[in-house]
Amino acid sequence: MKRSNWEEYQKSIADDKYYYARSCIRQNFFPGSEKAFLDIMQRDLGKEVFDDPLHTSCTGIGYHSDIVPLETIMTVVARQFALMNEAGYENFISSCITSFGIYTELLSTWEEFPETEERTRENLYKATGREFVKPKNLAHTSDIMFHHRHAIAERMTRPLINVNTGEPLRVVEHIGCHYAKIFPKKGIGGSEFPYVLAGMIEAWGGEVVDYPERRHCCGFGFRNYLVQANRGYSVANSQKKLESMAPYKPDFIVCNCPGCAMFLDKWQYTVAEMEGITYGRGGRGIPVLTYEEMAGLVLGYDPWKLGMQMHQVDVEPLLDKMGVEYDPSAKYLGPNGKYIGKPEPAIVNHRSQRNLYSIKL
Amino acid sequence: MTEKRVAIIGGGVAGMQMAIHLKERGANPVIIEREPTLGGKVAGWYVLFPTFTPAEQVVAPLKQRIAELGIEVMLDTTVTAIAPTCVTLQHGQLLRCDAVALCSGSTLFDARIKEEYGYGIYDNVYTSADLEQMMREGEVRMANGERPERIAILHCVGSRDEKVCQRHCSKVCCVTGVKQAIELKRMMPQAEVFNFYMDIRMFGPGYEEMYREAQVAHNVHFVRGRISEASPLSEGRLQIKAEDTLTGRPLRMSVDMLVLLIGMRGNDDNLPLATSAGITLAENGFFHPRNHFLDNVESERKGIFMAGTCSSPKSIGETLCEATTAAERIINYLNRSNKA
Amino acid sequence: MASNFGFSISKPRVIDIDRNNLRKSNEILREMPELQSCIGCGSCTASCTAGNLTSYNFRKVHTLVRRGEYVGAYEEMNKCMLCGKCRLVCPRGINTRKVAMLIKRKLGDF
Amino acid sequence: MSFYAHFTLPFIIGALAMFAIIAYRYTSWIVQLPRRDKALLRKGILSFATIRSVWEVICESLLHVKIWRRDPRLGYMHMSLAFGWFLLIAVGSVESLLYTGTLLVPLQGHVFFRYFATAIDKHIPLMDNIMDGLLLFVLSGVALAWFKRLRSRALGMRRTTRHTIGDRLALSTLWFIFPARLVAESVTAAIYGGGGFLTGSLGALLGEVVPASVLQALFEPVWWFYSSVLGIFFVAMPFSRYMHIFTEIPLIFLRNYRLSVGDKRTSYDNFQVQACSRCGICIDPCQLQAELGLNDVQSVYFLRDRREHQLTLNTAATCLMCGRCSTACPVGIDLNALRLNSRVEMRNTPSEKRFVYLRGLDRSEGMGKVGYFAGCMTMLTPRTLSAMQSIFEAADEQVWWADKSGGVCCGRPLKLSGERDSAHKMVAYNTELFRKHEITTLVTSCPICLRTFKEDYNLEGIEVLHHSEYIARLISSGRLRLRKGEGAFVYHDPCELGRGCGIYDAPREVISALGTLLEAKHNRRDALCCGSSLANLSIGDQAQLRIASSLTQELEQSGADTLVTACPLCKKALGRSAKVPTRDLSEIVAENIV
Repeated sequence: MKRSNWEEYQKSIADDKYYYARSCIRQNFFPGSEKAFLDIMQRDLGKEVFDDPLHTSCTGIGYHSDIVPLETIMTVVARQFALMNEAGYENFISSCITSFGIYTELLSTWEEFPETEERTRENLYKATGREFVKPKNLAHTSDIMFHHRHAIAERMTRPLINVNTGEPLRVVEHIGCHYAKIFPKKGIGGSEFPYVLAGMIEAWGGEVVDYPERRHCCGFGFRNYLVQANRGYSVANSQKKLESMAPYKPDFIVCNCPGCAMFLDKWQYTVAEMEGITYGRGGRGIPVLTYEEMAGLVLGYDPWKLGMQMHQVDVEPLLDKMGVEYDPSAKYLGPNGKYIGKPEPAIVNHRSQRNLYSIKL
Repeated sequence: MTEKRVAIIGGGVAGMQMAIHLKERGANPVIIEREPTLGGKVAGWYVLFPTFTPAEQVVAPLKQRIAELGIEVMLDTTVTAIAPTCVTLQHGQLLRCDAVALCSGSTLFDARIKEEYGYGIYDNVYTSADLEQMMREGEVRMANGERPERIAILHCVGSRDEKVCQRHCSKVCCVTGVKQAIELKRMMPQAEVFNFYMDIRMFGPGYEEMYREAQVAHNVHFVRGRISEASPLSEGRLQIKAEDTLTGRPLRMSVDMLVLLIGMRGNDDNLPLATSAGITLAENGFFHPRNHFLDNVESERKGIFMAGTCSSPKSIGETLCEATTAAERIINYLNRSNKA
Repeated sequence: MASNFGFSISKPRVIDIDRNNLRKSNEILREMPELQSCIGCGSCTASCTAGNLTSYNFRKVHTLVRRGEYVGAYEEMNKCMLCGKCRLVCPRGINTRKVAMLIKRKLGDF
Repeated sequence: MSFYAHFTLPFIIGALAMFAIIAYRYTSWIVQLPRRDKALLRKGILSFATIRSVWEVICESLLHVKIWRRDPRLGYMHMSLAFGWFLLIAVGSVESLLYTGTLLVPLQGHVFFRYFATAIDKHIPLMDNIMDGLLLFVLSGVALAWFKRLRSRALGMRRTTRHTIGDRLALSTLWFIFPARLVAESVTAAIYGGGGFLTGSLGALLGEVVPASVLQALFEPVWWFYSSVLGIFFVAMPFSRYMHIFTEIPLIFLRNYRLSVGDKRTSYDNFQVQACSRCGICIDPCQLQAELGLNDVQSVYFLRDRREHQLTLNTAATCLMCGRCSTACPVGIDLNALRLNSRVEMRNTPSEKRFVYLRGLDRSEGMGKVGYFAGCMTMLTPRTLSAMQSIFEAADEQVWWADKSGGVCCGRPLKLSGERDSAHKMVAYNTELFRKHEITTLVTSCPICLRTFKEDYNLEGIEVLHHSEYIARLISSGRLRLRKGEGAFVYHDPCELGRGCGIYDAPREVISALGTLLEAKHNRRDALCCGSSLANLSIGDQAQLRIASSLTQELEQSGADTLVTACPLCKKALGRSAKVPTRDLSEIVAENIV
């Protein structure tokens, strides 16, 4: 494939001094990832990232579920910007694709319809007495990681290479719809040839696997998964992606978006339970990593410190391939040494296996 | 009459046909061609619908006649401005004349703009023009040199598509798609050919019959629905998605080769030429005639004529016919201005 | 499988040409190549006696069968009364009654 | 005296084998008859039907009157072989009685009498001449048969049937039987004298030309040859088309006892199938042969394939079931019914789950004791529908419209395609609908519906009429007055209406009340099919068009200014290629109501 198209989609990314906005989902499901981001940026790369305890959810999930009205979310977002201003930052970075989409959408809305920005200012002032200045630079945290990928590569101790074969690991990436499908120009590589994760994978020695449903939605869909009866549709989308990637035998999936990482991981357990199908090797699922976990691993972080025991698809096969040393007995122990609980595994090795979806390759 | 000079812009089949007629009627035509050879788009084609006549059988006799009549031809020459009595060439040279004929043809749509089809990105995505070239070279092969077993042909790439500013129908792609499907089946009877179409527009004599032949005699599958995207599979194969609108269901399949039937668009220099001549362009970027009925080969300005696909997508037969008509009109015009 | 999740996974509606077994479809087309000349005008369905009384859509059923989607096609075709009106109106001159009988034969009868 | 010689063995064995096989077959077929048919058989056997059957056997099995009517030359050929041979046997017994004075002459004694007569010193020249005359009669038939093989057209037939190997054996031996007899008897006469005008004269000639020693040496072999040819023929016969020689006889009886071919195969079908003489008369009237050149689907081939258990779906399906072959068949085999039950056997499937959507459906409108069932196809000829409406209004008839806004098919198309069980669903549905609305008369514009209403529905108490009959009745009862004009109409008999239901006169009466009635070259029982028959399950559109075009041409040759028919399918078919207007009978009636 002649792949240089991503180069048409570039954006400016600030080098340092970031105001950090967290993700609701990640704080609950992958808290290690956000911690890893801060550690990598601050400790490994020496960047200044401000993790403000005052900031809140962007309310994007509520917004996309028709619970939070547009005016409300605009006010909430304006407050985040005001907090950033008050903290003395101008580069706003978001740890969540939904939030990134929201921030991008609202900034564009304000640009197209200045009167809405004015109203938001009034609302914010009435509600909190704060005023705001729009960020000078808005980026997703993966953009930052992409931006510094070569710096990370320099400090890399465990490249994305199978230590047994010396071959690059085969990695499937999923950028999340709201990263570039709403505003393709705001995502590196656009929506058709996303490069933000691919760039990291390539920089760190892995091989990006292109597969037919690469651009398909993970099925998150907000209302679709929030209503239990509709979840079958949500799972069906993940399943479609998994079926499509399975023939390429990826070593792991790396996700950009909190929801995608959660679903591609957890729906594998659901599908295994409901249909007795898994998509990885040896009756196991395909490990799903966040890009911070991927970065943490290549930089030699302890997988349990990265929170990888929270995954429903076991990551050990991947760790073994990468030659990561880990303590199996410490997997489900917290920093205080206490048992933290254990997710059901996405394994169907006690069940009969249906043949994998095999297309004519 | 002999000193009456007609500048013909473009040496495709329209320009050549017109030049021959003008010369035979006593005028002195000069063909100004941007490319290093005469023949235009047709010279790159393999065979022509609906009779599967080799394109060479149309181009070669015209070229031969041009040579026999000693018609003046300026190759590698670009026109930058026109007026009824004068044509400006690339380096500002002026060419005096008594009438100007636009036979500048059209531009094939750049399939790369429809990025989702992967032209220029995936190996086995070709345009209809690429396929003609492959057929001229004698065989249709995938990038890895193997014979394709399943080929999808997508109609309306760069036609009837607001998203790429091509509202108009390019008219001849449908029949080209059917023709190419038949050629592919003749070359490779075991291959499966799927044509994805929005409407099938078989406007000319024998076209509908050809469409039916493709369906019945060659088992070409016609699926009504536009391909939404092409994605890569291993070994250069592609997965395509469309809606089979006749069943109301999404459809997906893998193919070895995807052929894009690219449409025609107005040349980029139509606008500067029109501006220099003081004439207007049609909304779709083609030249438009003074009116579509009685003066359909004349521009809004006296002394500037047009023929062929510079004024709208056309078949080769129609183009030749227009060139003849325009020549006739030019002769009348020259005679009148002579008397005046 | 055992677990009750309170929902079931939606099955894809997509016609997957790679996954579908086209053997019967190819047999049908070999026996009646004229079926490929269908231009989807819908005259058959519009005139259909059974279609007037039910949601039976002859055009759609045979199109799906040609794409290798056989599920339910036999049952649908069995709604046909073979009255032959569709044959009389088909602008492509397809022997639609034979199509109905052929599909029934290939997909179920014998 | 002894009537035994070694050479008679082939004959005796052959004859015994043949009679045993035939007896076994007929007995088992009779035994396997369904109970209903057996009852008919018991009832019929002591009735007048038996006498009528005897007469029919004489006319058809011996004299071949029907074939005579069709073509005297072909008739003579069949008669000379059948009746001539019969007389040879009958008169032969008289001959042996007169010569020996006893009736106790065994079979071979009659057949080879001239051989055994050499031991009797007695001559009855009259008898010899009669026997020679009969031999000549049969030989003339054989000669014609030979001639027919060479040039069938000369015998009024364009094509003859193709033969299987078994047939060839029987056919070849049959050809040799009588010439062999002539040679044997002539050689005998040459040596021992005697013989009539034929064998005697030939014998005398042989005596002069051929040396006596040679004749002596030939004497035994020629009789061996004659006997062997007969023996082979007898053994081959039950396995060849010549089985029809005997089978036609029980068929005539059973038919007269009113046994019939149903939509299920029974052992009676065997009599029908085996009675086919493969004369091939059915080939000529077949339009699939004449227009399309199809030459392996006609009834004679269908019966052959069915008899040989090699019937394919294609052969069974490729037929318009127009009935022209049945009309022509000299043996009166019920060809359409046989083909239909073959189709049922091949295509019928249980239909419990089908057509559940019919339950509770009623889209009829209007009130009245007269029900009008337009039929599916009539929906595509709405002029017929509106014409019928005007006719009903003019006659002041209260009408219940069964299917004005789309009804349920009559079921005949399904039946014709072999889906009997599904057809029954339609039959049950429509019957219930008619009963529910308590109609007493049912008028239909579609002969296909008409036929199934008459044949497959139990509509006791409801009179079923085609609209042509209904209109004719309105005219004769004075309820409908028509203006007689200058129009010249040629009427095309739809197959299902004419040959199917026997309605030929009603439409003609109606036309005569309107204008001039013209006839096509083929009309009434002989009328051509329009090619659109729903019984055709396989031939394509262009083929149908060819059949229709040739019919249209024939109709137009009558010089009419309008083609008239009384079937929506025929109208559509003719209209495709007609140069003059094609109208349904009802249309021209409605236009001329006073």
